[in-house]
Amino acid sequence: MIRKILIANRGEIAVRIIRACRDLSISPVAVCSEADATAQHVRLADEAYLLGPAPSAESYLRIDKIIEVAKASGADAIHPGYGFLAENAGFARAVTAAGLIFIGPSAEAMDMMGSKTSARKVAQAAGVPIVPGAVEPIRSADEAERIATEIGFPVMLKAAAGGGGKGMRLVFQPDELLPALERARSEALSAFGDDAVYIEKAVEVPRHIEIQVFADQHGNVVHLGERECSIQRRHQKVIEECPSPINSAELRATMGAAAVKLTAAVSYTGAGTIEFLVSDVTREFYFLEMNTRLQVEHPVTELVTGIDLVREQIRVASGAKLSFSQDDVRWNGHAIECRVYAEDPENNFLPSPGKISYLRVPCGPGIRDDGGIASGAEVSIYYDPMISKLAAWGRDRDEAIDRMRRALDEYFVEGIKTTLPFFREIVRDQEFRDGKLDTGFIPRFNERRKPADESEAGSATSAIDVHLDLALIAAGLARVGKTHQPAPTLRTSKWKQQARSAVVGGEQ
Amino acid sequence: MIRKILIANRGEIAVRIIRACRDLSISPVAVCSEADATAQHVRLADEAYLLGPAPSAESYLRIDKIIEVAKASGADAIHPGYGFLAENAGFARAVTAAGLIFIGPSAEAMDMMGSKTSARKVAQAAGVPIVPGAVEPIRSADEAERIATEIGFPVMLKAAAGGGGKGMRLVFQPDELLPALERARSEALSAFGDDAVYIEKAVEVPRHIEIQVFADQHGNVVHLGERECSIQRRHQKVIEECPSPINSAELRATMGAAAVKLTAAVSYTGAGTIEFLVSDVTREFYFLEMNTRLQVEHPVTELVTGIDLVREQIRVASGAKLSFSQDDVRWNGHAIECRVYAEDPENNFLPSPGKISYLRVPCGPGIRDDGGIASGAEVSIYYDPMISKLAAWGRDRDEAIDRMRRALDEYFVEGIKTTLPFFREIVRDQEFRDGKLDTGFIPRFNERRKPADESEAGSATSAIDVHLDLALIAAGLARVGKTHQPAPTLRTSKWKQQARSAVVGGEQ
Amino acid sequence: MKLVVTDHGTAHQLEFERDGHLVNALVDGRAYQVEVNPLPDGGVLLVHDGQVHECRVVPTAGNSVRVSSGAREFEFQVRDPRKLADANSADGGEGAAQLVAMMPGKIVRIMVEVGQEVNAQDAVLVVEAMKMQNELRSPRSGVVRELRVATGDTVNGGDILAVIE
Amino acid sequence: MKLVVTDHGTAHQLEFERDGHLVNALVDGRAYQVEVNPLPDGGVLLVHDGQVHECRVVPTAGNSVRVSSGAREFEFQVRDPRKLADANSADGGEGAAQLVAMMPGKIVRIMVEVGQEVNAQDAVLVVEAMKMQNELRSPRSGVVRELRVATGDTVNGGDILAVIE
Repeated sequence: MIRKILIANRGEIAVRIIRACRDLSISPVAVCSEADATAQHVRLADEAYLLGPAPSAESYLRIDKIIEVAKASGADAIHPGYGFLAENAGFARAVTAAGLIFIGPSAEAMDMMGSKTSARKVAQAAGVPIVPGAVEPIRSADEAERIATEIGFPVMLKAAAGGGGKGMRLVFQPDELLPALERARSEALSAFGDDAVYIEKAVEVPRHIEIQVFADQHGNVVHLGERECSIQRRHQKVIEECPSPINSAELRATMGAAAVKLTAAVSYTGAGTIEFLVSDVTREFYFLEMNTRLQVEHPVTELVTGIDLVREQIRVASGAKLSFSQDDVRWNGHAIECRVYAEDPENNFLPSPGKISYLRVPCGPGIRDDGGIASGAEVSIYYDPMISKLAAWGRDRDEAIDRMRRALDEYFVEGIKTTLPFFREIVRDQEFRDGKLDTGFIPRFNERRKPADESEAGSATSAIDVHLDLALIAAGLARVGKTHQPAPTLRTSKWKQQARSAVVGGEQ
Repeated sequence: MIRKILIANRGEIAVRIIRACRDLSISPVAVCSEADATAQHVRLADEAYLLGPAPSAESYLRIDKIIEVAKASGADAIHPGYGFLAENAGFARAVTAAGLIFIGPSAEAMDMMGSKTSARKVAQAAGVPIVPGAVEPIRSADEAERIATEIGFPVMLKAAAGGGGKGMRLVFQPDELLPALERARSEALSAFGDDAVYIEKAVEVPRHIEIQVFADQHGNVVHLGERECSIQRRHQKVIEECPSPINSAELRATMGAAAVKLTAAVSYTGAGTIEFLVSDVTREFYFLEMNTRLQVEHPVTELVTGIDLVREQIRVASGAKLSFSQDDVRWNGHAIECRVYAEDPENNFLPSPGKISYLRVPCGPGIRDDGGIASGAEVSIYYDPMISKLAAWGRDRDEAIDRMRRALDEYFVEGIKTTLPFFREIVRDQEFRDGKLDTGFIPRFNERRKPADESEAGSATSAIDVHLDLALIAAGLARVGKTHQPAPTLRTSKWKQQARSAVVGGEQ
Repeated sequence: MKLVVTDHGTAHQLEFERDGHLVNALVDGRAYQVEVNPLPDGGVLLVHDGQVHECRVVPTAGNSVRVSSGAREFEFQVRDPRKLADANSADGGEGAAQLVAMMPGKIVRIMVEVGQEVNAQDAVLVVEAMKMQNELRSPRSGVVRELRVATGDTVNGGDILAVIE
Repeated sequence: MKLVVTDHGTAHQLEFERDGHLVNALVDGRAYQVEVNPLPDGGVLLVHDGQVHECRVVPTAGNSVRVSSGAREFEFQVRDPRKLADANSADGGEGAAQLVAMMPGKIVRIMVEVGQEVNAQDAVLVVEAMKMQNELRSPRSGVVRELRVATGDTVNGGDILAVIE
């Protein structure tokens, strides 16, 4: 019986886990760094404890402090969220050794599946196809050159310990290989504390499709279908969907069966994700890696299957059987998620930390926003720049896109730059609406976008842009506003006259 | 083809309709009173026009002005929302006469079903059971006394023109009849501009269950299942659910068939709701009335069926066929809605208008909030005190209640009193969780509540209420705060010490 | 700092010292060490012994404040015993019972006349706001001494509508 | 009031008179009559010919402002022609190209030395923020005149990191 859970994370995922705790009448305990003393996850928790200064290494990655706090506060279990310590088998071991429940798979399963190289061996043994390449981390520059020549360029360098695009590099030519390797190792070390990098053949025009799996401690293993994650930038997912626009029940069943086989092979428990590369031409799929944790994009699966993955994680960790069987899983409608980042899309997606001076979060039918930040709060330079995940559900993909477009337009984040304008363009893009998704989508989209921008700028000189003119007036008013106090009442007769004259004017 | 819709309403329902317009790439036009110049529905619209001063009779009920604005702005259609002119056949006629599309049923269908007395005749003719009583409005005090004696007390007085509990009175004894009649007429006149009141037998221990119907202009009529609306206060719904906790597929099919028969009998088009009284003992049902418009509580049906009722209304009004057949309608999971009112539950639910100084709207899995107000805005004395509809969906009723409880606790409305604390108690009430709902629920709940309050107050003297003590400290700090500026940084080493000492202290 | 904070008639003795973000407080003799962090969107986060309390304090009338702490709400009167003004404003005159409008609205009916005798709970007048009619009843038995409104008047919350003695 | 508002290099002449909630404006000679209503949660609602524009203006640096109007965003420089200070702050020195940090972060690598010749788009240094490494490239061909940072330094957005001449 779990009565109190310490959440070893921050931001939107900590808030998400707090909500699941509340649903189950479990008391949530937050931890925070000095930069997060008034963060949303602290405000929504029952208890909160400081771990240390802002840098992750001194706070959210401090295994010793986290376990100390968990024991002191009387927590029964620890939920690691994603990122930080979520895929750290040492953490899972330390939690268990302290007599607490780790809400995730066993350290042994994490050891086997957490490292991509070892996971590839498991897949090979289970007969699940993998992308050609080496399964061991690269030990030397010579070895890197040898393997790359063997499997042929282009090749992909990947951090053995991590995901999320960090420590990942696509290399087209031999002379780019060694600099790329150095950069990949440096990023991997900084992100995961481990510079091991491996090499594999880069599949061209691939789709990234992943399967959500779930297993309990009683031997039940099921899959919850796929998520299409092909829209990536810097190897980082930016839009995810469930189902994939391919929407083939047969492919889902085949990939799902392969994912279940792998999951069962390592006696996995809890929520996990098996990532595949799928050829858009042949529909062949290759095992890429397993994420042994809750996935960022889990809401799209929740919206379509109706199953609360975090609630189920907690139930399974407390020893309960899965609350559903494979036959109970139904895919209803379509869901899309946009990851809203504090990045400037007009400036090569440079991080844009700072204070959010005004925030309007969209609501209404089919919309779910998983945020971790309040109006007035600071987006810190120390952590991932994701500020929220905006998800839309519809009866079909078109309706989901319609609703996403509306919600993106309703969303207001002032004070920092965000990727919202970028998403507003994508959901209006014909190729996106047609579901023609592969990992080359964003580069192609950026190509299409450029001429459109120029023609827009050109047309602005001929046609009058009233929006621009009104924005110019607003800027002028704000300048004067420093010395001018607007009248407090909104009910002037002048407004009335103006509105009436607008009506009358329109009639002529 | 509808390109622009004028929304003849305000508040959350105007916002809801604007969102549906956005989804369909239709331009939404708002109208407003002087009190609503910066209201949320104005801010979210493409265009906005002033109708007149704050009182409804001078603004939102001004048929002439609304049609003038619609024509001047180039709107193709008018959506009336609910309340105001939504069930005014004269308005529907005027809209059509102006060459615009009225998004709702024909004036003829409204004439037949809009008046409760005439609707009862239609039901009688169609063989749908009705509650015993007169089908004509009462013409005199003598007549009222004669009919009441005939059918026997208790009797119910109801406004012929309206709904929502206005102009409605339950009368237990003969000597209460005439004063109640006067009050009912006065309220009916004020709310609907029509003082016609009729009388019917009050069915004891009844459930209020309604069926959502939908019809297109091509003769297709379907139902979308029931909504349980038994939890009422002052004859006004406060919590609605889909499905009813009775959750009988057979009862749904029988009531649905009766509702479809009635809908077809008047060549109804668009969205409508057939209200029934259902005996909790015999499961017999009686036709009460038809609401010839979108219902306040439509979100629970949307959450469970996945069908966007407002989008469908617009499609059907533009001549399209229904986008689904009866067989396509599936009921998935369970949804509950709480109507959040600006009323003081500790003070006999007196209206509590005023400025909302701080607003935190809940989000997260399974939560949908349909609001019409922003932080800093004023809840006006001129209109209905509903500030939002909070809905929760779950795989089953228990999960929906768990999520509703969490969302209610997350909701923050400062500056005015709301019914949120009342709902927080209801979702924790055992009788509610057991689904024992009838129109007597609230009075019984209030009875159970009183002794609980007293015992809580009593125990406060023995056990220490840390929450109270901390609130006392907060009040003291606020008093001092007037002369004290808190330090701007949150990263003091003292906080660190404090948090650390809390951790260490807990270990001993 | 010493204050008396009254919660529904129960007076609590509050004493506290503020030192940056740390506050040492005594509530009826119970000691608390509380970390105080102002929130970026208003309100204050109190952390005591690890427990999180998000509090918002809104002044209502006179010395009265409404405090919300998470999902709980409190109504207090805060008095500084050293200040005379605080002590006096605690309650109004108590000789006669006043019928006060609880909210803004319009007087739609008056059931009594000046000089008329009324019993406690007798209906005195009806106020309409937000389309609901609310009957105001006499708080006590007595004689209607004053009627300060007429049918059709618009009133504000807090207005005295009638005096019953 | 007369102002010059520059949008990505294009200067617009803005002239307006405010009369309570009504503003009469000329933008490059185009006349607008605009109703101006401040919003309760910040920002302003402009209604022109019935069309609604919810605008928020945030100062960024110097005379620069960011204006969001619905889902559109603009960056302007606002100058009052009568004020000298405005004219001068429009642009910095233009003799040398400066490499400016676009965001706060940490310098993790420097690829050039003072005195070294670089081509436009050559990598100069790498800044890490939010766990992403970003390579800053030279805006022009020339010689590295100054390097104001060293590996391991923490920088703020707007800091000049290097000067290339």
